[in-house]
Amino acid sequence: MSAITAKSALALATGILLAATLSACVADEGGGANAGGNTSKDELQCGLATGEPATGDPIKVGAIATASGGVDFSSAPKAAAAYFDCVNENGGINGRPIDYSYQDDALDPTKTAQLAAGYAADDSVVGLVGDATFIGCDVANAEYAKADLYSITGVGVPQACFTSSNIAPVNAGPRQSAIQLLQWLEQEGKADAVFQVGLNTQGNGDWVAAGILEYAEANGINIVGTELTDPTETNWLPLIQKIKDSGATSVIIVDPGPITAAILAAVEQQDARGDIIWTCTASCYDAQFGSQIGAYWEGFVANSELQLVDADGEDNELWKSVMDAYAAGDAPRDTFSQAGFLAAKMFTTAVLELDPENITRESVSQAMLGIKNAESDLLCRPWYYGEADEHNANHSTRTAEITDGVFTKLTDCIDSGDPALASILENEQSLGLVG
Amino acid sequence: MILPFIVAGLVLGSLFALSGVGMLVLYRTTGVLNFGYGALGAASAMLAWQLVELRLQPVLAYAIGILAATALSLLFGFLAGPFLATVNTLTKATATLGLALFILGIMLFMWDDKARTLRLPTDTIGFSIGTRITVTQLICLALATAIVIATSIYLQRSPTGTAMRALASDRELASMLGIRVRRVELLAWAVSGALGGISGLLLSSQTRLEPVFLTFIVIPVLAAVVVGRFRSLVGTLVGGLVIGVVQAVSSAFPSTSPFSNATPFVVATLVILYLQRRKVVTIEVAR
Amino acid sequence: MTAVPQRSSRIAVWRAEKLFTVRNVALAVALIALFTAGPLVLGAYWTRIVTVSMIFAIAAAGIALLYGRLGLVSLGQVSLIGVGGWITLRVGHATELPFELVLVVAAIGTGLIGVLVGLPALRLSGLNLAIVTLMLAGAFEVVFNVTGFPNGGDGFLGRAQGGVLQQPLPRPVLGTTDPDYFRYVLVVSILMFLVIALHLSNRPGRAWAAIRQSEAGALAAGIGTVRYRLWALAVVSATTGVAGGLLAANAGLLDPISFKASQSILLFATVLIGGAFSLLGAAIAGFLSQGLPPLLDAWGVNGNLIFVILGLGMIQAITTAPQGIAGQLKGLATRLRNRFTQGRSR
Amino acid sequence: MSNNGRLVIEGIAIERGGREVVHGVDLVAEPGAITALLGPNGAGKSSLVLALAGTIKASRGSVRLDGADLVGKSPTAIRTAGIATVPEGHRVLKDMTVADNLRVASLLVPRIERPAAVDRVESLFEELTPLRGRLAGSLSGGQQQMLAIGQALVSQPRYLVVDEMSLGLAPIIVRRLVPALRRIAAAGVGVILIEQFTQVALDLASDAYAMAQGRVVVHAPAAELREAPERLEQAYRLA
Repeated sequence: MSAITAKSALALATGILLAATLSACVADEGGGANAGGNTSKDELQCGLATGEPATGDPIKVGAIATASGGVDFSSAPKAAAAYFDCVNENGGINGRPIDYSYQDDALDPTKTAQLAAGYAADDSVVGLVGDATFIGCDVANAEYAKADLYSITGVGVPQACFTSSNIAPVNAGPRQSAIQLLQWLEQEGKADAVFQVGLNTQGNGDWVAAGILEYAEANGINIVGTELTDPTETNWLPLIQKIKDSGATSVIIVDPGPITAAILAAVEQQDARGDIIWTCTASCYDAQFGSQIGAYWEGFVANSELQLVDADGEDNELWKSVMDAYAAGDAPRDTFSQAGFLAAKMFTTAVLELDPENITRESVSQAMLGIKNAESDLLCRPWYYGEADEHNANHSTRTAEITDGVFTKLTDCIDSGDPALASILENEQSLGLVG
Repeated sequence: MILPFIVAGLVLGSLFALSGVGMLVLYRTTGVLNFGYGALGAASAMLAWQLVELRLQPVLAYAIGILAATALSLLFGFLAGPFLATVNTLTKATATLGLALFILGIMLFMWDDKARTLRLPTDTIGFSIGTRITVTQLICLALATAIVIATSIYLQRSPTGTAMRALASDRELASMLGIRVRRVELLAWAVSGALGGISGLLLSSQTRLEPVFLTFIVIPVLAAVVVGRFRSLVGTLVGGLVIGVVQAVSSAFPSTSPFSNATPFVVATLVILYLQRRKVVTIEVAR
Repeated sequence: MTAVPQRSSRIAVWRAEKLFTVRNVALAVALIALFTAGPLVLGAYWTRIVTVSMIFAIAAAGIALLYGRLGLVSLGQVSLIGVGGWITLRVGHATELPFELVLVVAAIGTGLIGVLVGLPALRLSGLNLAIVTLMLAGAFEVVFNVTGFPNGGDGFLGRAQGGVLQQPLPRPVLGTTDPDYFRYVLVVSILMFLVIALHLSNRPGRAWAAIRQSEAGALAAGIGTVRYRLWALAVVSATTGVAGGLLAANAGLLDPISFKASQSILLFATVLIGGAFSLLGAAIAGFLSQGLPPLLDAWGVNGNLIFVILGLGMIQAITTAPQGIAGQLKGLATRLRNRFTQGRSR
Repeated sequence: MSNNGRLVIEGIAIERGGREVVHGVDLVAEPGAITALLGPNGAGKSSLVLALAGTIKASRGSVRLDGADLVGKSPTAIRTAGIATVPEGHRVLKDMTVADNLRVASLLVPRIERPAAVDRVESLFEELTPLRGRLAGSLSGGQQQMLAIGQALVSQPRYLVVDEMSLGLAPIIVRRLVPALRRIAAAGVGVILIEQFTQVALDLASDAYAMAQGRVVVHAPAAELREAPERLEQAYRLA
């Protein structure tokens, strides 16, 4: 009865296992697509681009992001923070640095409301930039509206983020992203029988699904199936079976990246890809996604709500270089990071117009609301804020496909055909926010 | 077409059973029902994934993952064992909730929630018999069955296994008979940790590689142990397989599909209530 | 339970002759101060956090009652908060009843469900009950995900879907603003604590203590163990249902994500750490579960480390400090008082 | 100081539940002889047995065998040193088979000697041989007692401590056990027989001790007490 023999037996077994499978080599993945910039730290054109650190009285800016609790959307505020750091190294807001930090709501709407109330009550917070919340835009907006506080949100996910008076997201949102995939399928003549997959979450998955159905109905597209699953689902067989049975020719997946990856893995395991065109919304558009899902998914299509990460262009280059210089090496280089960066950049531009001695919540709010016609090569169409009860300025997106494990451009901008956007489009024209 | 569901259910069920056997060996030997068991498996899977990402030889990474789970389990047994020996089973189990939270916190701190999949080289090799079966699935089924059988034989035949059974039967008497209680217990912690590590790796490839999810997979695993009435290895194997198959098959029909994930909970609750039907009171004996 | 010393069910606070002790007067003064000045001192952010902490303290008091007084481990209490919240939202949207009445309905409804669930579970004790409640927490997680929470829509589930905006439930008339709602929750929490304290200091409390001491002894003394356990479960479920109602009205909406089985385990851990043998412990537990994470945030500590802290704290509480933080505070108070009186007598 | 292989207990005191229940007991057992330890219920006999086995720790005093003090040693170490204890209530590993029960007990013996050790026990208690495959919990009380004594003997002890051997067993079974104990002692093993009822023990023993209220109240040759049983009654009453 000696533990030592048992332990050595274990070691021996491990050793045998090792030796037996040592022939399985490390797969050569080519290192994924690392979206690196080409500008050195000293030459970054952030804010005033003076090269002098700002030393004045700090300007407090906050954000709320869902960073823990099951999903991590913190790439947006991380990018915003990187850009603000760069601005502070380059003269700040006419000499005043931006004191930026974000809070994690842990995917709990109660906590979102708490954090929003905290920002609303803290008069020194002049504005919110680069938020990324998976929940709770409605409860947060109620607090902001009372306190005249505005947010240039990086990433909004649920419907409420796009129907709020004080929240204006830079991203297009899952509904636009999904509808535009459908439009792309339509253009390509592949929208004969479409199956949509999403999350069964209130004000989010059901809202997107309804959008697809509305667009499909308006344009005579046959949606052969809608499957909304539990966020904790792990058994994808029923889904795959339903997709097979439905005779779908294309599939639109509207799930967070990790869940999409799990679905794709299950499809691969069943070898059920077939001739179906598989697509997903911008939530899986990440530089590493291609290498995550593997070679089986060559030709997989994703929507990108902003410019592709490896594209050229002034702002895209600045974003990549700022990330290289000021963000952690493992901070994601994805659409949402671009959105956070752009939110920070547009905020900086607007606030730089203000008298540095008179930067208050009131003046900043006015400056933010006044943003219109903001052009960027990251966007398809100019972005704007404007006083309104709904904000969805970004409604034109791009499509990419995986080639050699990396997302490459498939189409340039497609304007959204979501019927629910009518009032937004009308506002754009009547208020002169674009064009 | 129900066959793919049955196959998937068998695979998942066999993994529940494999985990369950690890929990059972520990419970029978030490009286500790380890709620932190899922967290051990999760730690093993996450660590292995990280090492593979760092371009380590995958097999070595898996081995290190399993060893890490073994070491963690052993460490907890070493540190907490003397205390646990003095309290009743409920307090023992409650203490392991602390272990679960601790490991989970460390994992969440180290790994955020990015798109991750633990790809085993065997995932893409497969064949079709009405439905596609991958080599990984075969390995899961074969390994689970083999380990259950091997553990049964080990407990039945080997001196240490006999000592473990003696401890499970009557701890005080076993110690009077000269069994080195502490050493046997630590061995049980190690064996259980290793089984947890193996099943964590396989579970993460068959379900999802996510610390919280893998940590709380201990709940359906517990259900398998309950079906085994906290004593029978074969019962646990059967329990795991039945739970896995019922869950998968019920997911095939639209009317039951949304609730299929509740299968383990329902099965376990029914079994516990059935087993307790005649007892009004269970008197806990401090071991 | 060998690890936990037995304590009598006496709660001195609620005996008429002892009502005006120094301690109680101090407690009353502290609560009145919290009521009047709390929101001002705390500021908007912390007012909301403390509001939610008080709500969870009610649920924590239920867990503490079951664990500390009856030796029962229930790992599904957060699910019961969800049940209370569901009923509140459903009834609140469907009727024009004042919120207080809705809370009563939620209390009764949750109490009933708690008893229904508990009825078979009462035959169990120890480990089996812990497992069954954990399984039920898992099952409730699935059910909540399937049904969602009512948000002003139609049908039995009361759930608006597909691009229709969800309607938040209005707050009670007496607590529309955050500071007012803070006071509202404070009063309701005190009421719930009183309900539990009154039970403890009267016949049920004595019966529970007897049952915990010895099941057989209690039976021999003519105490209907099943009846009294059922009563404990009803009280705990009803108060937890009220907590759910308060949580629902706090933001007006609830999300299934807040009621995972893991949350129940976390709350149980905080009760062990706070102290399962006193209401002070429950109050501390409420703060640990809801106030500690933002506090860590404020100190710049990663929010995920809360699991590590609670895990270690729980192990520590089980092994060396069964009375939890509350017990340690009380010990400290006693030592200080002894030192003080000794110093004076010298 | 070797004491010629005697087991010498000196001044053993034991606390249980914060209360001292044994207050300094002295006892000497000879190899190859049977020593009786008598006393009424609650005299502290069983506590002494558990302390001898190492499952509870004596608060003071010593237990010496060949000069080594065994107080505070683990049960395994005590067993290895040659003292095997049979706890009261014919306790066996109920959900294991008879064969497994003996096998567990033999684990302390070097691997090659195990089968022989088990064979010796089976030749002493031949009734057990056909029951090898049965679960120990399904045996009769007498069979369980044989198995329990057998488990102790498998480890080839120098001293065998049997607590309440005859309690709860039919006289016919006790009569079966008596010669077995004699044979064990004749083989050179020192036996300490703890009994509440005196008849059997005094018949078997050469030397006898009686305990009451945690103390030794009588120490005399067994034959003397056999002649004058009233001495025990008196001693108990005085204590």
